[in-house]
Amino acid sequence: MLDRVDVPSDLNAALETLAGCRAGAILSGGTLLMPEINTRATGLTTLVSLKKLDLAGISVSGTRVTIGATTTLDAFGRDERLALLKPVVESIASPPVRNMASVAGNLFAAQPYGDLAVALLALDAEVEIAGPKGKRQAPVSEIVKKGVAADEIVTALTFDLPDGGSWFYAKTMRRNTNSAAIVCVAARVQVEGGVVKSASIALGGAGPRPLRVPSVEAALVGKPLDAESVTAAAAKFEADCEPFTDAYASAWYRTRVIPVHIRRALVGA
Amino acid sequence: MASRIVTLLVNGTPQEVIVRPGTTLVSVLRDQLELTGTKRGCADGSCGACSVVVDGKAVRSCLIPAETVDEAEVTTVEGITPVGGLGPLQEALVEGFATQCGFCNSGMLMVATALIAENPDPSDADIMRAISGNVCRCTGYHPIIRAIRDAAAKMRGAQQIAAE
Amino acid sequence: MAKHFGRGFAAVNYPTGMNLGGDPSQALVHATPTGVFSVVLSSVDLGQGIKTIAAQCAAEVLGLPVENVLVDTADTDTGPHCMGTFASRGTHRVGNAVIMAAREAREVMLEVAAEEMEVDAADLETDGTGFVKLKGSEEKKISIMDVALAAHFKQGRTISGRGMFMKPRNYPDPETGAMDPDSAQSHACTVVDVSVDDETGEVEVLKLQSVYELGRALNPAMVHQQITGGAWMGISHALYETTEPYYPDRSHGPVSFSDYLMPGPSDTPPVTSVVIERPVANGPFGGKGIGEMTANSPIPAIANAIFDACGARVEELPITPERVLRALDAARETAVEA
Amino acid sequence: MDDHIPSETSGETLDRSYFSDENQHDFKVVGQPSPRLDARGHVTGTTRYFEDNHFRGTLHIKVCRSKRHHAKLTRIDPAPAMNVPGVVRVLTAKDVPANWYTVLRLINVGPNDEPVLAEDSVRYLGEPICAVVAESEAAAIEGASRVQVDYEDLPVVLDVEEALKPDAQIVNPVHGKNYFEYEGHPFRRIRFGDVEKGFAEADHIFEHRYQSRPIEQAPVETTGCIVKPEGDGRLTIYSDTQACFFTLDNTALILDVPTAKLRVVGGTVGGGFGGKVDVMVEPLACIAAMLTNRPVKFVYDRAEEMQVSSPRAAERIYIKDGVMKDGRIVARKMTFYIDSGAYSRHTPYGVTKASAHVPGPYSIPNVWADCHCVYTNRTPSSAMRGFGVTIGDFALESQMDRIAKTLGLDPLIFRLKNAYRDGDTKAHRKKVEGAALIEVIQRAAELVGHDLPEEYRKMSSVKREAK
Repeated sequence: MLDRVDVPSDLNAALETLAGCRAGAILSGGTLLMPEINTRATGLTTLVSLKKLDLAGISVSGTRVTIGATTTLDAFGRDERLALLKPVVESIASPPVRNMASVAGNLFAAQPYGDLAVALLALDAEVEIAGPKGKRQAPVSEIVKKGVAADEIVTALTFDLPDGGSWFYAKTMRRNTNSAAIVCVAARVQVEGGVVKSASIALGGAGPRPLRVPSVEAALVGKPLDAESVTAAAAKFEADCEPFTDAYASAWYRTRVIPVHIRRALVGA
Repeated sequence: MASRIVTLLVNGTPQEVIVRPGTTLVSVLRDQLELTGTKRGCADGSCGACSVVVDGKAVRSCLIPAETVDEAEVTTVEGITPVGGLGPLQEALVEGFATQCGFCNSGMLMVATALIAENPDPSDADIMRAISGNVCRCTGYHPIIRAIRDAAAKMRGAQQIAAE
Repeated sequence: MAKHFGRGFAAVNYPTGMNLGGDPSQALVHATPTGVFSVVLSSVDLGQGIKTIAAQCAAEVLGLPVENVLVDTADTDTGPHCMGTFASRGTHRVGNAVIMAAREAREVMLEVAAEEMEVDAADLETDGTGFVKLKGSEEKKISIMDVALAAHFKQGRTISGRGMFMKPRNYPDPETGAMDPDSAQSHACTVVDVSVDDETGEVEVLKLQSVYELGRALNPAMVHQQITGGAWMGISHALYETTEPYYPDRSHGPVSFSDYLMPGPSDTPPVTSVVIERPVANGPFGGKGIGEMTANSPIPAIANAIFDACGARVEELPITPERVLRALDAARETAVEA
Repeated sequence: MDDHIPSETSGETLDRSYFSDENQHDFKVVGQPSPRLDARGHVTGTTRYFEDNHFRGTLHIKVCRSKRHHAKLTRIDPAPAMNVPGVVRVLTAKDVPANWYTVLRLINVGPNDEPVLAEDSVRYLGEPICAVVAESEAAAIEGASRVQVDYEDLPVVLDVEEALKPDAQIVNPVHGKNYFEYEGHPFRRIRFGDVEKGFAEADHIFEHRYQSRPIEQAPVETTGCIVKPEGDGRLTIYSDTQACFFTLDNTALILDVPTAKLRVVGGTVGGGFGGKVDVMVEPLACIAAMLTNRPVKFVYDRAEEMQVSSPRAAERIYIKDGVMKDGRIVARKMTFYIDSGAYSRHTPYGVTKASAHVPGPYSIPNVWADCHCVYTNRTPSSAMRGFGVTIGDFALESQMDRIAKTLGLDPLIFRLKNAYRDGDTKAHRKKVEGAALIEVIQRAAELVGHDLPEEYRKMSSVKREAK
């Protein structure tokens, strides 16, 4: 049971509270943690809200984007400079939840949720983390795999904004809106001289965490970005994926449609 | 266990409440302020019945520890009901036979209020997106969508008249 | 990839009430001193609208505008017994009980009015706007408020009535199943158009059109509420819902509206409905039940439309994309073998 | 998504041209779209649902539930829960005056086959074992998680046909077999005509299997109640039950108190769909209120509503039809396996309702149905909208479509050929009155522009054409 909810206005104070408490957790948007607290015995006694830490905000310098950890998905989706990524945000949950949920929180959503994390993985985003020993940076691939230490706080995310022609995103859902993913595909694919020069493809719904599909990426490089070569490359997804069963779909079904959705995401029908 | 005083501006009225750690906003509204128009249908944010408007944004009041919204401005269904009558959204739900059991209505209304405040001329698609997280088990949604659109049109008309 | 389009049909019937355990409901009606009528019940409104139907039935019998009728439900200290809200019984059972109670109250009301007007009660009628009047005359009338005041303070009578509906319990014959379990049957035919994506198994319901026969539509707007909401639930049952996705295995059971799948506001098509009426003699003004059945015919109509679209026969609910794909695979195998 | 414009394309029509000699009227209020009496309350948030009653000092109940599908309980230790600050009391089976019950005993359907709180065994995942009563919801949740329960697993029965095999593990010892017995028969029977003779005569036989899964009623308001002890020794139960007296009477039996001690206040419910006809929360809340003399609230959380409250039963249905070349169905045999879960609740009743629906709205001279109510180690099923019929209709109308498609018959004509009409005898021997299947099909054909030959447009439910 909770015996303390702190709303510090200073990052160091937040880190201190977190380090000093027996069973503490960070509360950002609350859309992942509060359902647990409301319905289960979590063992948590302290919540440290990031709300007043001034970690929200978006800055863009050239193509380099820095987003504060507590920026809401709603604020992300409204930023005209990030319009290219608006479909990612709008594919997540519903407006009232996006008004609360934070960008950093999405990195910790269990699959098949966490579509923004999938997109950030395709963008090779970097995560800025503050801890008792100071600040560090880590690639988003590491964070979605290992998380952060209990006494650390994610403070920001940075990534390079792709150009429109090289960015692909498609989330397949059981409902048109407000649904977790069957398969979520986010990709940055650069084409030069009629062939793929580089490909960075991330999937949601394809494993226990957002993952990249290096076998597919490798098979695509040097090939034209057309239905035939994408179909051939997508067929190699199994080497990199661990499709799972949940209430939405079975592993069998996800395995069956992952290559279809990779193809549809990259070259349409 | 340290209780705290939280100050809120609820439907225009300043309120001070003493909350135990982790008390959610829905609990403050319903159990302490006895504003029971806001409903509890889950405690995980997935039903939408507890939606209220906090500082201009529709949110789930069941997912908000009261300490984190100290000094916020909160609007509930009680706050959109004019004295002695109905607001345009409420009227449209009644006239359009868009209410059955009624349990989702408050949440729907608050989400729709926030939508129209921001987008006075929402398309059906905009409305469907806005209420996509609010479960209605009775109506099949279409009468609600229609009612929100009708209300928005009426509100635009009223604004135009006011402007003229 | 191809999208396939198809149309499916289904026609169904559905019982009103279920009296295999006895199925009674009661109502009490009384006038206040100023001629407002209170209908007292212990029936439950789940959103289907029994309060409104009870008021309409009472108002019709008493000859009053519906605004002059109050419905008080449900408190077991004050409300007479009602079996409950289930089995499409509310309108039929409670409606009948309210009509019976209102008739008894009406009789007293006309007697009181007759005494006030110094005419024979048999020559009086109500005009539906709140007056008791002499048949064939426009001038000779008395307001129901004045009738109630006279009853309360002058004549010393209670304008009240008791109503009851009970279809006695029926016991099925254990050998043959011979029984009389219900009071009437409502009917429906639903036509659904779908598209099926043959690579993903995804089904979209494009159009849903239904015709219902329910005796008498006591409140047509509320009938259409049931049809629209039921169509949505039918689509939901057909394509989305279960608490045990891997039944009979119990794993992966959903625990919230995030993982318990139902269509959202943008997942179902417009619903077109036509209602026809064949009043039933034992029903309130001929009405039968419609509450439950509206979710039924959409389900097989969707299954049949999917088959029509792509040759996939799915025999299991819900018809998930996976089941469509597996049925498509099976259909292809059968075609190859043939 | 942007293509959907519901308001433009949806339409609602009342068509009095069918049965016009029966349906004319001069009602003033009936037949009018009167505004709903409850609408203004709903949209202003002033409608009072049970949970809107607020009493100072209310205690909260959370239940410690079985983590196993089927097990012996070798130890239940509530002591650790009592150590949680705010926990007032832990109720066990010993606190329930008449622990074994079944809701339909009010209409003489028995035996009592379910405990309010588990005694020596649990028979489904989520079965209630103890009820923790606490000053706050959080303390009740914490307390329920701390109750120590030791299990000794027993074999699990989850498939309805496996359950009926002779050597199957018994799910519910009260029944001593994995099915509900109907007056000496292992299933509810319908026997009409000679179905085997019909099959022998038929030109075609169609035999198929259909399967559904459990479905949650999912009202937005979950099941719950608040019980308030009154000064006169009575208890007021604010409840969202679908049946006030049914809840009152069942609760009184479980509490072993005179019915005069209880008062149920309800009548305004945030959706039911059949999910609020079992009596699941009131007895425990009453016991807690009596033992503490405090108001007590017991409301299911969404997960309980989804996984512990009774769903619509899963059904497995086999249909065998004998059909003539011209499309007349001459024999229909249906076998239902309806999954009751570990206890009866309303399912034995639903099974009989299913049997009465056989063979659908068609006149078939030879009909046979065996309708099994089967016990398995899962959440007990109970009523839900269309109870006993909804899934049967899925099977029946899928079957009708298959026959039509296979024989190359128009799907509506095939149904019209077999449609029941006034004066026909149903399989359960009831004379058909007020039939209108033909007319809804005819009107639907018109609605969607599906051409029917004149002889089918002229058909009538009221009488058969002269041959």
